[in-house]
Amino acid sequence: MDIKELYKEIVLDHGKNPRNKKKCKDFNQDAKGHNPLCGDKVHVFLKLNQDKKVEDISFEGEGCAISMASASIMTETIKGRDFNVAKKILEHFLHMLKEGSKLSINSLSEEENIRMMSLSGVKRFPMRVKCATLAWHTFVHAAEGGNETVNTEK
Amino acid sequence: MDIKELYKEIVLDHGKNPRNKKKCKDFNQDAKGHNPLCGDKVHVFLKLNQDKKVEDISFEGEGCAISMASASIMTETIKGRDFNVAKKILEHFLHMLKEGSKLSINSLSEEENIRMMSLSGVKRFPMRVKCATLAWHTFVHAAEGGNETVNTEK
Amino acid sequence: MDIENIKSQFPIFKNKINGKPLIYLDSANSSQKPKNVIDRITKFYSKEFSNIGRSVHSLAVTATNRFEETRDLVKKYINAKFREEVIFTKNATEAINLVASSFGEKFINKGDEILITELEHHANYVPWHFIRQKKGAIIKFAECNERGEVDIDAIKKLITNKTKIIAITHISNVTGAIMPVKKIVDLASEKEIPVLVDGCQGAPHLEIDMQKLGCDFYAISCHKMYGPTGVGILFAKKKWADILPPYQGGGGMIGEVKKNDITFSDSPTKFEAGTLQTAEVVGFSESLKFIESIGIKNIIEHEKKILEYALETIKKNNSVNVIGDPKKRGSIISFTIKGIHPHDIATIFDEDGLAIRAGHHCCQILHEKMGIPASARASLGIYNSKDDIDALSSAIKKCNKVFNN
Amino acid sequence: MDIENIKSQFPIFKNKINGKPLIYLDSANSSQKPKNVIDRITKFYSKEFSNIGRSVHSLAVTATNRFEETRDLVKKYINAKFREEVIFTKNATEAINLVASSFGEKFINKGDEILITELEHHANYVPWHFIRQKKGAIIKFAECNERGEVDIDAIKKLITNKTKIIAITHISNVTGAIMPVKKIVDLASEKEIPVLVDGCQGAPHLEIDMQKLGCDFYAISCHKMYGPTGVGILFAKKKWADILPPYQGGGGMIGEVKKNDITFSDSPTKFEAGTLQTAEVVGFSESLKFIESIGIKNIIEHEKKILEYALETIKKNNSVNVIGDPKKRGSIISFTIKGIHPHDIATIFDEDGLAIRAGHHCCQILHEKMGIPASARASLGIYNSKDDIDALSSAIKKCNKVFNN
Ligand SMILES: Cc1ncc(COP(=O)(O)O)c(C=O)c1O
Ligand SMILES: Cc1ncc(COP(=O)(O)O)c(C=O)c1O
Repeated sequence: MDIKELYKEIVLDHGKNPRNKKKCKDFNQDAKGHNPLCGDKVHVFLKLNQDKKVEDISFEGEGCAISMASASIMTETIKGRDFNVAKKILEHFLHMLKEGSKLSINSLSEEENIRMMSLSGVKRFPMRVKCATLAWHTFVHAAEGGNETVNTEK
Repeated sequence: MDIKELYKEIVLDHGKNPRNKKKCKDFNQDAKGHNPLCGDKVHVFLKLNQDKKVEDISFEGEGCAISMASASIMTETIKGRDFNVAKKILEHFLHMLKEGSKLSINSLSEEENIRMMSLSGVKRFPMRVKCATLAWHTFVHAAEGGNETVNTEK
Repeated sequence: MDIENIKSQFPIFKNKINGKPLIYLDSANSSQKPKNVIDRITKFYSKEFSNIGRSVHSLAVTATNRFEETRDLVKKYINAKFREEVIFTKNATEAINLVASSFGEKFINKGDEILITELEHHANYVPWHFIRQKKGAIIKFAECNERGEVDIDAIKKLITNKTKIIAITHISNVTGAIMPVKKIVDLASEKEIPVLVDGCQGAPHLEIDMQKLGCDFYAISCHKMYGPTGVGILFAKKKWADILPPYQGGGGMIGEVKKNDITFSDSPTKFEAGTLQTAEVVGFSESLKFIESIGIKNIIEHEKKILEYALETIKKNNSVNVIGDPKKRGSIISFTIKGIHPHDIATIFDEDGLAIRAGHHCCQILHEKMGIPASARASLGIYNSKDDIDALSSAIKKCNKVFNN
Repeated sequence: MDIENIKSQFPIFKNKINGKPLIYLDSANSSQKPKNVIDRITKFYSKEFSNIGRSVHSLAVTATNRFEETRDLVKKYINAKFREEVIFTKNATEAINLVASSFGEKFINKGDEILITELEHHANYVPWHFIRQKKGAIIKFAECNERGEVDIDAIKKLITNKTKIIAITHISNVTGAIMPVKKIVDLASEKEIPVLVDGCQGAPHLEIDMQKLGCDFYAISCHKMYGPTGVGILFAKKKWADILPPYQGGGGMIGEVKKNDITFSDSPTKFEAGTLQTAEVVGFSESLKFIESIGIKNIIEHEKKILEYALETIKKNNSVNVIGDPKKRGSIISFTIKGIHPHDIATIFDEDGLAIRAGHHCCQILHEKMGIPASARASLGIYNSKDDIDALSSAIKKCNKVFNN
């Protein structure tokens, strides 16, 4: 197995040119996430409407390619979807990272599934799982209105 | 080698019936000694005249047979002698405990030498050396007018 | 149970002491180590060593996993609810110092009372003494009765509105008394007073279930549990682990570090500053496996049998005075022999390869209470057999012989 | 020097990492352990184990002697004047916490100043932060220059009449800068300000002579000196060891224990509460013997050669930015690669069996100053050769490849 399994084209692309990396206008909820062991940081901004639909989502932060790509892919995947659907997607995503299984989430297009699956290589790199999940946990935290910083060492 | 090498008749006798175990009258100097690891304690009382001759010496305390015997033998050996002579005797005594050598201190009678030598078995029992020397160090401390408790852990 | 087989797992017993086979009756001081524990340490250093939690490379990942797996094993073994409740320290002494310092700084003030007992080991008194000095607090000592126990009433009558914590031993390391911890916890929780249990003698010899005991803190000494030196464990209920301030500062336990302020991570990391006792903790996982391979119930049963035989045997000797007569006794018997100082006893025993402990066993308060400066103590481990007790009995007779003719 | 022979004494290098031979460039984090150290621990547990200083039996006597002999070896190795100056702790972090707590409680008051540097590891900042909080003291940070050093003037200009202690690292664990400790001590002693040196990176890589350095405190991390985990050393000048109050309370460190008061023994016992890291300390005696068998001068020379080769080699790669350019550098090189996060570097390196560290290396203040969240760090031990550096160089190229095409 090759290191390229971890750093797939899609991951590198999103790592280098993260989408939605800014403070989105009119966000009404946000949360910070921090991995104290390696210093990765994200700040997720969310515009959630009354029906809990994610009208807009963006992030700021700094970290490794995996964490930036994961945040970027997350924003692209979640924008426009219901919070409940997003949580389901996260579940599948976590399962994939843990089991290395394939993704075929019904609510996602094939392209979206493939994009998410680009991170499946993380399974073989246990120390990097936190990099891949930080943005996601921070998103949930933001949506649920938490105040404290998400800390991966919790 | 037998445990009897340590617990010679003379030692057991002095251990069970320590001589000069009391507070001697008219003492003008005293000092306490303590071995915190095993709890042995002695309190040495001294009547030292202006020429630094030990006119009287006694002790109180509690501890193992070795420490009591050593204190008892010390008082018998030192009483009536000059402090400087006593310090020389102590040097020989320490050397004996360390090297297991024979004692033949000129200033002592043959009987006194033999009595001191009854403690030579301690050499083989390093953990017990402090028991055998506590009273002696405390005596020196008393004679030199020290205030603090002699602590074998120093 | 096949004790010979169990004993054969401990390399130390292959050695001779003064030409005699080793008879080890000093496990309350520190237990011997089975081969699987020793081998685990060797393997860790030879094949897996790296500093944990800090690097991304494979060795570090493996080492971190082995370390954290041990935390999970401990959590399971003591039946803690959360892994955040299991904090590794260097020994039980540090575990108690941590609580005395972190809890004491935050919750104990001038005039407040700390309730301990006359049975306590210095490790469960000196740290509270520091807080007494710093804060102007008061330490109350629940009285020990003639049986060498502290009964629940002795504790009850000292509880006041000022009592901020109760700190008690699980098993006295001198009289062997097993304390009514559950009852004390129930009593204390009526008044919402936290209870710290010094489990040094409890953990190796009893079933340890944090849910059943219900205590707030429990301190464990791994080297008394067939484990390596250099590791202790503090169990701290999540509600305390969450709010207590950190104890030592350094790498690993921080959140964000700025020039004017510092935030900290959560438990257990918050309490584990600097490079940990990695190899020792990993080695300890094998101690738990060793204990579980025999079964703590079987260990208790075996030790009970040997203990009863020992009490019966040595009480037959009129010169022996066994200290205390607790209704429930752990694997410890302290005693004196008429006219012979405990240090002399230990030296004479040693000549026969028999290792016991003599002294005040870090319990000066208790010894003063009993009016003796020191005692001799025989304590059991899983490797002891009735033969060891017979040897003890002969050695006592030898002491009498050496001293009385 | 025959590095292959030296390397062969470290069992870990017989293992494969991801199918590749291990190349270990993470010794500043923790060094690997030679066979004699591992074997000593095994032997201690298998043939000599007992709790020390407490029992009279033969095993305890032997164990105590082995333990105290190690103290003598350390005393000699660091050229301390008195054995009371050598205190065993669980790690260097604890050593610094001990000083911050004992010295701080006694001598630091509201408005007093603690002088540290921007280079300090969290272990030499967080403990002082605790005292800052408790006492209302002030921490001043001597500035780090562009070379990644703190020069003497940066320290000089911060010294005031309120400065109570200066706490500095011997070698920065990020930039590798060797600090002018002797000069700082001379400066400080004019004003009678004690100096604590965090010697974690100094002790394994420099000649350590307490008489020449003249510092008041020196903290050592044994696991970075080819020693076991779970042991650190605090050197404390006798004048301080004598007067500082104890740090942790428990068995062994007491004089007399009464219900209303407690007296303590003298150093080092005063500072060593509870059951110590017996096996680890005894094992460390073999680390010192290992170092002495090679000779610290030879180690320094060898590491210098490799370090220079490494600097030269990796600077050739334009994508690499080496952090700091100190005039005197210890065995450490931290760097970044353009466009690639240090964690990604470490992961890619690991695929080739190359272990380095990525992160802030417990130096957030310094990283913030340099404007980077993290860096990659390669650090040397006696077992490293030019081949390892060539591997490092190829691995850097591989990173560029993975990320840039
Ligand atoms: C400069 C420096 N100080 C302090 C420490 C902490 O040492 P330890 O983890 O052994 O307590 C380290 C190593 O992590 C270090 O490099
Ligand atoms: C009851 C009790 N508490 C505390 C301790 C201290 O444990 P440690 O030395 O592991 O810190 C001991 C053992 O020495 C003990 O028996």
